[in-house]
Amino acid sequence: MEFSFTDEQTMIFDTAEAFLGEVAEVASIRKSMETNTGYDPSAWDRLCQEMYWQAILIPEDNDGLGLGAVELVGILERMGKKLYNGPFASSAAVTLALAKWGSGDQKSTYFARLMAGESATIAVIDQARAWSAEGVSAQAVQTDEGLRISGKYRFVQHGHTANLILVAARAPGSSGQDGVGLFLIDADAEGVIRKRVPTMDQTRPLAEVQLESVLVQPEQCLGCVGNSAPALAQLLDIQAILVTAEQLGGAQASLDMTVDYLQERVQFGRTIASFQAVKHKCADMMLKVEASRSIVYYAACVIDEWLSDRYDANQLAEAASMAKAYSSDAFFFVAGCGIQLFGGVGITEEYDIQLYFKRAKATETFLGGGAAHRERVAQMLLAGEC
Amino acid sequence: MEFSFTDEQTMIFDTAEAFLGEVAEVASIRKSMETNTGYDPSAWDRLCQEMYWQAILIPEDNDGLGLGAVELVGILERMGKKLYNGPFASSAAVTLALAKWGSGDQKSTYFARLMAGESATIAVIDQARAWSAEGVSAQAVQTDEGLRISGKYRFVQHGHTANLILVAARAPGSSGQDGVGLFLIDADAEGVIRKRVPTMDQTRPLAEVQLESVLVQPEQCLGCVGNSAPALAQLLDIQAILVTAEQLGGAQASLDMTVDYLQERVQFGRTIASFQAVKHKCADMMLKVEASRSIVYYAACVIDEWLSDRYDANQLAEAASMAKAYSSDAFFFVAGCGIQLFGGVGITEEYDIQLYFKRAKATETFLGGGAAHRERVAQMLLAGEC
Amino acid sequence: MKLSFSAEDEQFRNEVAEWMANNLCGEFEPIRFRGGPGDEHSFVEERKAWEQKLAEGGWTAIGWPKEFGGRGASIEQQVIFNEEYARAGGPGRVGHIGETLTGPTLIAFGSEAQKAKYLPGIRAGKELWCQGYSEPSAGSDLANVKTKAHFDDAQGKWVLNGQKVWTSLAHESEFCFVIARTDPASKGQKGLGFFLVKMDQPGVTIRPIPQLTGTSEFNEVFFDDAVCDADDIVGEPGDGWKVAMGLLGFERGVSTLGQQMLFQSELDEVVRIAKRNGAADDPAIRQRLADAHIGLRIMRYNSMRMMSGGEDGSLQKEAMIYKLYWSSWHRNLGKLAMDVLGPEAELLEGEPYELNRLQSLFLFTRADTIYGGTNQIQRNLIAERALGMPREPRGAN
Amino acid sequence: MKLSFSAEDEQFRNEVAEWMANNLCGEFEPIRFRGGPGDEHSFVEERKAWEQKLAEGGWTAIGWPKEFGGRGASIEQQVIFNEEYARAGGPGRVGHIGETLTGPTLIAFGSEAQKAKYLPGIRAGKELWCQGYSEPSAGSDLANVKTKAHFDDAQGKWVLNGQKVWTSLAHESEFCFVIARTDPASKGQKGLGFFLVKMDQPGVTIRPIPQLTGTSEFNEVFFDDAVCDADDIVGEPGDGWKVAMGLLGFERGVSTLGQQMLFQSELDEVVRIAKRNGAADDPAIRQRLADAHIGLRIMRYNSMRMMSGGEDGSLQKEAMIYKLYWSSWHRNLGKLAMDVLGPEAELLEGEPYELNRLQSLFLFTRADTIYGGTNQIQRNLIAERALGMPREPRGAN
Repeated sequence: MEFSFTDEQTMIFDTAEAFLGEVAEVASIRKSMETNTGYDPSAWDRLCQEMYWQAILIPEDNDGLGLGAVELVGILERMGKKLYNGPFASSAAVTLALAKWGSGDQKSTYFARLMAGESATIAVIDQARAWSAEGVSAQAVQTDEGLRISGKYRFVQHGHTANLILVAARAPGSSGQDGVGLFLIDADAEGVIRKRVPTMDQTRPLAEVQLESVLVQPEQCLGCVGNSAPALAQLLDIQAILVTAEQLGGAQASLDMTVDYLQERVQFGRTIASFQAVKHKCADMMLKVEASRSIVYYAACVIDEWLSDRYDANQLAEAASMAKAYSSDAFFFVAGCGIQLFGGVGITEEYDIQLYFKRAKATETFLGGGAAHRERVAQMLLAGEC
Repeated sequence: MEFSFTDEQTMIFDTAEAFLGEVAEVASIRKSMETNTGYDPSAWDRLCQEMYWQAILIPEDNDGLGLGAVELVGILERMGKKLYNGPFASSAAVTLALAKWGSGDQKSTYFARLMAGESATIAVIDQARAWSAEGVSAQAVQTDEGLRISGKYRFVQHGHTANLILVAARAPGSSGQDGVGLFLIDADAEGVIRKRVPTMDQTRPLAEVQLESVLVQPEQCLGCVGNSAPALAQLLDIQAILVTAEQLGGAQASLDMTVDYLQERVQFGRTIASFQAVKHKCADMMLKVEASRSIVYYAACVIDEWLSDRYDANQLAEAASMAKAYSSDAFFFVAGCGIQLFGGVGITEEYDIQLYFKRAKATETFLGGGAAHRERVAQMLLAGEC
Repeated sequence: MKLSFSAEDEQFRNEVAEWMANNLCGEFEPIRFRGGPGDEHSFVEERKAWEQKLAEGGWTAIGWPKEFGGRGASIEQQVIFNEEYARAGGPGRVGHIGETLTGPTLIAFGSEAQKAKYLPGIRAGKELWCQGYSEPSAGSDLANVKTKAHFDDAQGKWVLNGQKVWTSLAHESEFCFVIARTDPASKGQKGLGFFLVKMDQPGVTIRPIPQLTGTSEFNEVFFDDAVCDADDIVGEPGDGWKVAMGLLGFERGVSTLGQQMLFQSELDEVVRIAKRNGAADDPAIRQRLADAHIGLRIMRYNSMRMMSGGEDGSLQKEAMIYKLYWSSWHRNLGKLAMDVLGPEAELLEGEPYELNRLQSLFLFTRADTIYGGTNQIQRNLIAERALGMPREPRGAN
Repeated sequence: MKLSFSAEDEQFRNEVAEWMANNLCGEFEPIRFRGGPGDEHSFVEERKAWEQKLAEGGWTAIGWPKEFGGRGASIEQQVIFNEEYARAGGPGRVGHIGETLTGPTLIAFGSEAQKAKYLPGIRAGKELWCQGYSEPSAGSDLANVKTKAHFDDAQGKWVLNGQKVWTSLAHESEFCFVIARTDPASKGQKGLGFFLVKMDQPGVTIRPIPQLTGTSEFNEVFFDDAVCDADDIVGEPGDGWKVAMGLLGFERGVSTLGQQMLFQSELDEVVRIAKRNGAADDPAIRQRLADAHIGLRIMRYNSMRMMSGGEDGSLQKEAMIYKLYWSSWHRNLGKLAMDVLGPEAELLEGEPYELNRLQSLFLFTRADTIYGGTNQIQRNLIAERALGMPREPRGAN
């Protein structure tokens, strides 16, 4: 047991901070969020070519970097700080899914594509309020040529630009935990229609993805078709933990920029930072940021344990729900306080704190908010599962 | 529509403040709470003889004062300020029940006894978590001599000293809303066994009351035997509103004594009151006290409207649940903040703020806490009933 | 203290309801329920026309004394008017600043000439007003006014220079009341004047402030040698702070009821959606819906107490909590609306940044706890004025 | 950063578990799970005996260097020890002040003679310590020390006069460390000394403070010409603040884990009762149970970060939030416990004021956010030291 970073990790994070400072300054984020892609493809290319971050979780055997979830989460935290808007988190989630459940062939095929700079994402639900197997409505119908998937997916991160989409679909007539499969779809396959949808948080592009009888071959099935509800739950948990890392970074940045502003801004002949009520609010913000940090890095460690089969799905679920519940609320609280402490300028388009606030709102709802995840923890707690 | 006090009301409240200042100073409350009765009977006698407050709600036709619920609530607020521990609120609730549902004979009989200084209380539940018709477990069995009531009641305010106990009991085999009756029992009737139980809040004596085949005659039945579940609900709502008046007073007193202490106590060379974070906490406390005042006096007005049949049970229920939910939480918040701002001495037995804190806790749970009453409001809201 | 209305008042209620039913229809149908906070930029022209329609019916400024064109309506009648106006879906009033702020201020502090010059236009719903209080370097420190006014003998006019900020409806308004420093050597609350300034003149420039909502309810207003007549100062030079504070007192009056009616319609919409999309089955959401309902009812009785209280305009305790209370309540409603919508809350109505009503509510309510005195300033005021705690010291600056 | 333990550490875990199983039984059976916060007055004699039993097994002061009788246990091993101690139901430690505060302080700042004189008694579980920090007129203003110490040449001893307050376990302790003013002309953090004072002497009077719980965990301690030897001052006269602050740093170390284990057992009880009495069916209670669980897990990882961090004793961010975090969490647990009990929470175990464990938790946790630096002081410290915001000015006094 060890709860501090290795020197290597610290070095990776310093590098990340420097690189993101170059390619993801707020001005360029603001510019790219108004483009069709919703992010800057050239920054993404540099990320893949110069940093090779897309290979962090890919084993060395597959020519990846063979690093772990702690490194991944540390980088995501720094992306969150910058509101980085490229398809990194969603690609990483797909990478983790492949690492856990991919066949040898799938790993070599898809890892190669990802390492070459292709991006990936996950598409699960259309109408449901909750992200879960129950919410899967797309259907995978067996035909002579193979399975054909039809259905609509919403809330798909970077779904309009991703090269690879990991989708959930169910056997006709099935419901609940039954009949669910996970499939790796090429975005340019026939029958894939997707469009970006306008979102309140402009830094987090979402898309609608429509599959119209898209053909999939057996080698595109991840794990066992029809039996993948547990895997889907774990996949969503993984994805949630990655979101919490970005939330942590966003919360930290919100706190930092707020304190900086308060130290400068003078009212009543004093810096605002000198008002005790303001100081105490900032102390509460910091408490939440640090507590969020503790649970997010714990969850990162759990991913590592889970990847090597030392922790089970329950432990992953508990970690994910704890981290998502706490970090969602913490980020929203911190960014909300940030706007308040900025005062009038906080609600102007010109200042950045409102972008963090919207990010907090968007990531809170995505994959379930605090109340939903606390209820899930309560169920485990009362069942003696945690 | 009018939302300020009349000159007469203001005069009554000033008199109340003065009288309670005489008979209910904290030292005498502390002394009486350690006696067997849990309150000072001589103060109660003076209250009945000099103030005649027990007659506030008794119509002038019955030789009462013929005043309304606003006067009652104003006095209860001031009692709450002093943590007054006599059987006033419970007696007033029984008085209201008689005024609403009592027959002419019942009114003349029982009003006369109450005006003579007898005290009364209400006994409803034993084990249930919620105060409601569903929770009534005592049974009223028809025999040749009349109904005989058996059962145990807990959480009975002043049950060990009250002369008159208004009890709920149900027909054998009935459940839920069915079969419930309300009965006026003499405390010295055969088969009535009662004892005071030790409580966390020492200023609010509670008792267990055991009825062992207590005989009741038809003239002791309030309203329609077997059909009194709606009346019971209204009775509990009335009682709840009276509790909120005491909560309001307790919250106001907690705020006042806290601010006084903060203005005196010096730390770091400044009065604690000069620290902005402390000021802001006090501002939040005051906001809750004033908001509580608004809803409590609204609820008082609703009692008046209900008494004269202009408002129905739904409107009473909404008012009671709104007031109880808000005032319970407000008092607990204010008294809790009070302890915190007093600092170390706040948790000593010597200082009074802890007594208010315990009162807040006790009254919060009594007749249902904030969450339960909010759920009730939600049901009405979603059903379009409010 | 009682809840029921007199028969006379109930008669008045019928009168209002009937007029609304007969007039808020036809060409005005589209503006029903529109133009509330965060929706202020909608249907401005139609709402201006509606303002005049109201005036024709005698329904503007009903609380003003009859001599100034009002009805001298009682508090009860004003409550009733607001209730019925809202019930009928009356749109957000574009004339509210003139009616509830400028008017009462002039009636209390203005000269006879000023009353004659400005009240009829307000009363007729033809002249809209905006307010020039906040300044960029002042923020919560309202008295830190840098805008200057000097009397130019040559022109015989006051000349104003400076900048105001957070001025809503600036581009729709005929006039602005401006607080400006008449004594250049003064500081803080001393040496200020309260001016009535025509917006349509070369010296006034309006720049909308793009907000997080993608809209621009607020503006910056620049005064570069803007002028007003010699007698367009309310009170004497140096009285500005007193007048301005009196005006803030009026802000907490009957006008709060109109606001609450809009809040009620927002809450109703949240409840409706919660019932439709299943959010109402979630016990945590139910708690918060109930909390919102209770909170709004309390706001109403806070207002009732405020209005029934002392007539000297002094701030009672219930008035001192009013801003902090409603802004916090409204902000919470915005968040609740989003949680009721769930993931859908993230999806906009359209490109490039078209918010639905609840999204707009959510984002815009973040301004509620800031403008008109931040929650922090409100808590200072409560602690210092209502609780008598020590004042926050000013810095050396 | 990783969660799994090494094989060697797992071996150590077995060793602890086995020793506990073999020793926390028989005469010690009644004290299992007892003596936590709010229960500190229970079984004191038995817990003193247990302390010596622990010492015999080599399980006191395991984190101290071997040269002082410790095991020089690694952080991992200390974590494991605390986990297994709690799992086995190890009672609240009466020796914790000596072990976690006095010991590390003497090891860091004490003379060789002091180490030789005091460490063995602590290590052996035979000499208990209490702390003399707070004073009645100081409260949160820790440096406002009025207790005086002067060196009496005739006796060759330090002579102390003054009063301390909020001293727990004073009547059970052999020694007290006392911060007192050695330079009568000094103020604030300057001119203080850190003294090691024997409690059993004529100059020391202990007066228990009756609390809202009906018990008296805290005491007032009066020093009237109390004495200690010439070499019972840690560091030099004037070093007292530095030593005291160092000691407060040690407070945030491994000892936090033992505390968390007690918290876990309290939470377990709340969950158990909620399941039994149906409170767990209430969705609002479920939310709060989950919140408590998450909060406690976070506390654990906060501690892990704190312990894994810099070894220079400097306070990292996670250490600065620790007190505010745990005290708030614990206070919330107390309230949750009451809400889980429902109306039953009001009924005591017996006359005159016998609280059950959860009632005691509820009332006693109101002290948690006050002693050892109120939540307000903690927020000051966080804002000023961790966030670099301006310091709160002292008054003129």
